[in-house]
Amino acid sequence: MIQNKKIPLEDFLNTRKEVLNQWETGSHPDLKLENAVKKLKNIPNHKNFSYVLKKAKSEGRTLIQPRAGVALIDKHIELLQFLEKEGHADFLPATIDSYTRQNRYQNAEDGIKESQRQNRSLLNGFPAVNHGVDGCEKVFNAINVPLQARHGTPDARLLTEIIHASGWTSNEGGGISYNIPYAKNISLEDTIEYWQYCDRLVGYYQEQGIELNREPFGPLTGTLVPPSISNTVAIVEALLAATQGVKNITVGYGQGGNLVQDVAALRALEEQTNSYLKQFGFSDVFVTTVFHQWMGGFPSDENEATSLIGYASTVATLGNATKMITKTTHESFGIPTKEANAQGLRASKYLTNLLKDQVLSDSKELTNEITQIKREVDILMHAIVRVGKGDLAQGIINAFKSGLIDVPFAPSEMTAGKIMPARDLDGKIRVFEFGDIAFDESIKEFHRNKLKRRAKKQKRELSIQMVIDDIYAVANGNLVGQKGEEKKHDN
Amino acid sequence: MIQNKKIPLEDFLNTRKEVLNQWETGSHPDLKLENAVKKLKNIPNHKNFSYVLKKAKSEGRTLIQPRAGVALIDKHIELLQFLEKEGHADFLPATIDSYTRQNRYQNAEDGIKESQRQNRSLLNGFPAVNHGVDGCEKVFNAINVPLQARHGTPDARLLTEIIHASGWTSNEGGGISYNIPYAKNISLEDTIEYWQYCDRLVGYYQEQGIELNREPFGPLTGTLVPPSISNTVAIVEALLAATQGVKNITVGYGQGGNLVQDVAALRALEEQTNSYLKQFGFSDVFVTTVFHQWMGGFPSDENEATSLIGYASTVATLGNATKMITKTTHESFGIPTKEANAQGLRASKYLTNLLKDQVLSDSKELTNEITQIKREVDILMHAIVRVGKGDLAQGIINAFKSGLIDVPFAPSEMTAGKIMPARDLDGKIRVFEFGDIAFDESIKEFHRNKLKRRAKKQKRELSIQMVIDDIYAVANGNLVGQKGEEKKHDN
Amino acid sequence: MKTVVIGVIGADVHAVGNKIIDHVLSENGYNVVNVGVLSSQEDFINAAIETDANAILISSLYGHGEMDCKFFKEKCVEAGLEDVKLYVGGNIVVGKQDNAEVEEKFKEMGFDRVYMPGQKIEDALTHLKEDLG
Amino acid sequence: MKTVVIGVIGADVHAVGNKIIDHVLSENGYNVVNVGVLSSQEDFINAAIETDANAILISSLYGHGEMDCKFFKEKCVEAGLEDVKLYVGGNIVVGKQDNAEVEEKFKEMGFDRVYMPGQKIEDALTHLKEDLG
Ligand code: B12
Ligand code: B12
Repeated sequence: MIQNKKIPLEDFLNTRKEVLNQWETGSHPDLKLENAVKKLKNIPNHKNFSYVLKKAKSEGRTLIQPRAGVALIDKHIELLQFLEKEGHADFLPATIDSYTRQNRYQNAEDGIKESQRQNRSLLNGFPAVNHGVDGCEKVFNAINVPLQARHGTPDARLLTEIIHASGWTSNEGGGISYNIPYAKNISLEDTIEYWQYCDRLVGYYQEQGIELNREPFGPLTGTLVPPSISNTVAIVEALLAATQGVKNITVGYGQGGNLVQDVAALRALEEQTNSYLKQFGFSDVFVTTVFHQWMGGFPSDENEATSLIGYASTVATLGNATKMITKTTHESFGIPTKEANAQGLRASKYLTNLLKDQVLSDSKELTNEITQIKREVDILMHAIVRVGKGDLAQGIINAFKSGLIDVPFAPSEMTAGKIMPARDLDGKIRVFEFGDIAFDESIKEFHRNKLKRRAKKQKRELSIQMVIDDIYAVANGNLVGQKGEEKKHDN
Repeated sequence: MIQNKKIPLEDFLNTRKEVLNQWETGSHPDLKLENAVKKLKNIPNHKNFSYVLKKAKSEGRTLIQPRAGVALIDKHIELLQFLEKEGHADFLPATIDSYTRQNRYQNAEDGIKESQRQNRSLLNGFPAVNHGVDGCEKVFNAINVPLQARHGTPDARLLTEIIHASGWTSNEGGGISYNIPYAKNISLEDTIEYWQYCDRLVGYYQEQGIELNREPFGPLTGTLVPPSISNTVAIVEALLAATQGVKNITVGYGQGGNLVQDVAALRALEEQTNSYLKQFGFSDVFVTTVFHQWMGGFPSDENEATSLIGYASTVATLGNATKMITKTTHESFGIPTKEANAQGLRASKYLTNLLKDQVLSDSKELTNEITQIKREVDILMHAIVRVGKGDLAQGIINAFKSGLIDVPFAPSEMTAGKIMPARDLDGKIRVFEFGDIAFDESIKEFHRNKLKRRAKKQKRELSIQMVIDDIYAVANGNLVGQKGEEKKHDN
Repeated sequence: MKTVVIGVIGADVHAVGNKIIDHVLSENGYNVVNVGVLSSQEDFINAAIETDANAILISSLYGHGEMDCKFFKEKCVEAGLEDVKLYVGGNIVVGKQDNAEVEEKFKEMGFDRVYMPGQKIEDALTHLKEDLG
Repeated sequence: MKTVVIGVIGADVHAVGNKIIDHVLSENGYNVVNVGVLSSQEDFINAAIETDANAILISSLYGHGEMDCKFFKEKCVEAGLEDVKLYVGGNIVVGKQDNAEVEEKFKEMGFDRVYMPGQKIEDALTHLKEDLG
């Protein structure tokens, strides 16, 4: 039975042999730990995620990072260099393709071949496992900022081994956040175990004096996720990672749309991650936050998209996030060209820089919202610990099983999928169908009242149609969905 | 000696004869008042500025209006139709060319001819006086939203006659705001008299049951103008207009850059305009506000410009302005193409709509800033009334003469030009050189302290170079100027 | 009552649109058989055979649609489903490509209706009525 | 000490750049004669004659620069100022136009240096040094 305990070195090393056998690139000599350690120790500060994040945090700056990944190494290098030079990206990614995410390395191999043949990327990301340490290191050497793998891989153990051994100093993901939104019927037992492995590797490096950064994936399904739910998942994953020895963690949050709720969520997230880490006995973990620009359906008009990117940047900066993941004007169509990607970065950087001297100051609305989110998170955390009978891993597994915690619109059968969110009158995300979620009656009352007020004002029922309208709304230029949103999208 | 008194009808009609003689188009039969009244009474609500503003105000919406004007009638129509259809503009303008603004109708005529010959606009706006009532009415009939003249004309009497007689239901300007930033050595006595005439015409129409809108030009020089100064000018012009019988006034404010200061300025402006109107005995004037997107030097990169437009839209909407004047990605280069103009509108509209359900909620920072601005405005108003010995027109003339009120960076010799503003640490506009401005010692102390803190943090002197850096800063992506801004503009 | 099979093909986990399609088609009187995300060609075909479906609506959002849909029509014919209408929609190729070209490509592959980014399920309702009666 | 005449030509009231140019050139050791905004060709020429200037720096921001600068060189020559360097800068034409074409147009009109939008006065300092010594 899986537990939230640090994996003993010996067990780890045993599993490691199997992991490195999963695909031929696992046999690269740099995957010998002493070689990898040597390589990682030589990475200069400016290419080290943890270092650059700490510096930004101390300066109160919001740094930016795009999504980007194509099938072929040279094209990926070209793309990243372009984003560094023309987009002024502070961090670079390799967004991993979907076959690799499902460990379908043979499909990925076909995709690489086909991409070579057609001279365009047929994969939606960079197949890092197939390219192996040589390919990944080539990418790393071609750029001047820290590099991170961004994916959505339930079992990312081999991928994680390869990227860190290639000098990549951060890895996105987690046993919950890379399961619930990214899989259908893989158990949480399995994914938590896989990610304990990934974290343990980082813990190992940490023991050798190498501080790598880890980033739980905050936005989950990116679709009307109530802040307390995504924050709870982020905090749990931070605790799981810290247990394996990770010391540099960036917790994430996806823009919801209401300025105050978003800033409240960011502030609650940072404060509660720190306080839960302390409570669980981890006093030396360095925590930063990452804000994801709007993760739901985007407007198709490029000026509207840029405007939304600008608004997201305003929120991230006023909310004092340390990092922001950017979107592009191509978002509603498909993977962006490098030009579109760089343009999104420029639009973003302009505002993170312009507004660097400002934060959203405390108002009653803001402090109330922070209090509300924290109270909900505390209740969820309490329920998780309770049903784990003292073990956090068991707790989160059981909590999902019994629906005490639940994520809306997820593909995974591991979450109940009973919770139903909708926006209140000023666009804050609330819940109207609770399923079995562990909220107490007063919290439920709070949510219900907010939504009743909206239903009354809009003269309509609280129903699934309202939720669909909310899902379509932002692409149409509304935050709070209007009746008949589906008809408005051709503007 | 000019006084703030309603012009007797007879005097007005006498002057009117002279005014209509200034250029041949003044003889058009529709300039007979009874004809104009008939025409204006037939304008449908949706093309009536006052009506549409009132509706927006009651719904709490922020509507948008571009700047736009070219030399030839047909091209101007094409432009406006494009902005209505592709940009979803709520109001349309004719931005008047600079020769017309200086009453150089012969130069404007040459410009029209040359534009016809070269088939492109050589004028920077629409020469409404030369085109006369027929041309102006043709424009009005070609569109479906209210139309306004936007200019910068010290003596706009003939222009005003022509546009209103053509069905245009709003006129921008004022005796101070269309002098100080737009002229060199025309006296305030003269321009206030000219604009009393323009307001009296609107008052005349009002007496016939036709409510036209008037809009003092808020941003003045658009360059680091402290909010209390531009708000004071706006309030004085609202009072001058109300005295002539104007009942629908939109007071304006140009984005300064700091979110809280800008929202505070908007709120203070609306509240104090209303309260001073009441104090001066006008209880039935309908007041709205207009927010101008960033009026200083723009960034040249189009994505950065769109991002700045998005930020401005965020501020306007959170500050609950009833109207917003938009900018474009071409701003730093030259008059925008119709496409660029429509794109600016789309980017703007997207956010005014997305954020319509949100306002910036009260915080200590916000209420302090509102209090500060109001206190400064009260002191300036007090000084104006004092040196006017009871007459507002004399008051503002004398106050400018003695430097009790002063506008920075203005071309006009009618303002002392001694005041010197700079940004404090979070980008709020403060004053470090006061000249003879009527602030009391405690206000000066407040400003000095704020700026001393910045100088200390930036390890530099409070100097003209700091001001120049602040002027260059926004185009470079900074709000608070950094040392050596002039070297950064080629990004 | 007409039966339609819906689902998201390949290694694609985009679930939001799929849930909405399920709801909207059910509301509009179709018998919806939803194979969900991460579905293979076989999952769609088996469901269509089992339920005697009139149409198969494939969603592909993540960009690999072109690869995942290869030879789907042929397999349908093999399985005796030559008369079942085939629809595909979502973000079916990688990146922002020319709509007309993409449509042609998928029509050549044997799809009857091809939907581009921004076209919602609501846009397909009249087509479904036309095609299935 | 070299003398330069600066100002903003025509019906143009953009005063901010002019004030900065005045400050920057003075700081850099020039004797600056500023005719200010709303200045005619004659205002520039008279100031140059009176002060025996080495260069005239015309600003035009508002778009009418092309019309306002017509025959300026010719008038300078007539006034005996053929050796005075002529600079022009700001937003000298209406709209976003091709930089190279605009530069050529103004060079043909007799200007020695032509500055495009975004070029600040600081960018002209080395040129001034080159041209005036
Ligand atoms: C939310 C989202 C996510 C969430 C999904 C959560 C979940 N599990 O559902 C998360 C964050 C997990 C995610 C992950 C990824 N995503 Co994603 N995602 C989106 C996003 C922003 C919105 C999708 C959405 O929910 N829209 C709202 C719903 C209601 O609309 P819809 O899905 O389009 O469906 C409607 C219509 O398309 C239509 N429709 C759909 N199918 C069909 C079929 C027929 C027959 C008909 C008639 C109509 C129809 O009707 C539906 C209902 O109206 C889109 C971009 C966008 N649209 O703005 C990108 C997008 C789809 N994602 C993309 C990618 C690449 C990924 C990732 C690979 C990661 C990455 N590189 O960013 C992974 C893929 C993981 C995987 N294995 O699949 C790309 C696809 C690129 C391409 N095609 O070129 C997009 C377009 C973004 C982009 N421009 O890069 N994503
Ligand atoms: C502030 C501003 C105003 C203020 C001016 C206040 C005042 N009295 O000074 C107000 C609001 C009053 C105004 C009015 C108008 N403006 Co205006 N304004 C601007 C704006 C936003 C900034 C100008 C500025 O102060 N920049 C900061 C200073 C420091 O930079 P600068 O002026 O460019 O000067 C620097 C350089 O250009 C260079 N430089 C300048 N001259 C020279 C000469 C030489 C030889 C050299 C080497 C260098 C050099 O050095 C200077 C210092 O570094 C610009 C657009 C922009 N740049 O973003 C439009 C802009 C100049 N305005 C414009 C227009 C059209 C007008 C109006 C006609 C109204 C309208 N249609 O909007 C009126 C004109 C009135 C008139 N009669 O002149 C247009 C000109 C269009 C064109 N050329 O095609 C612009 C470009 C905006 C646009 N894209 O439409 N404006």
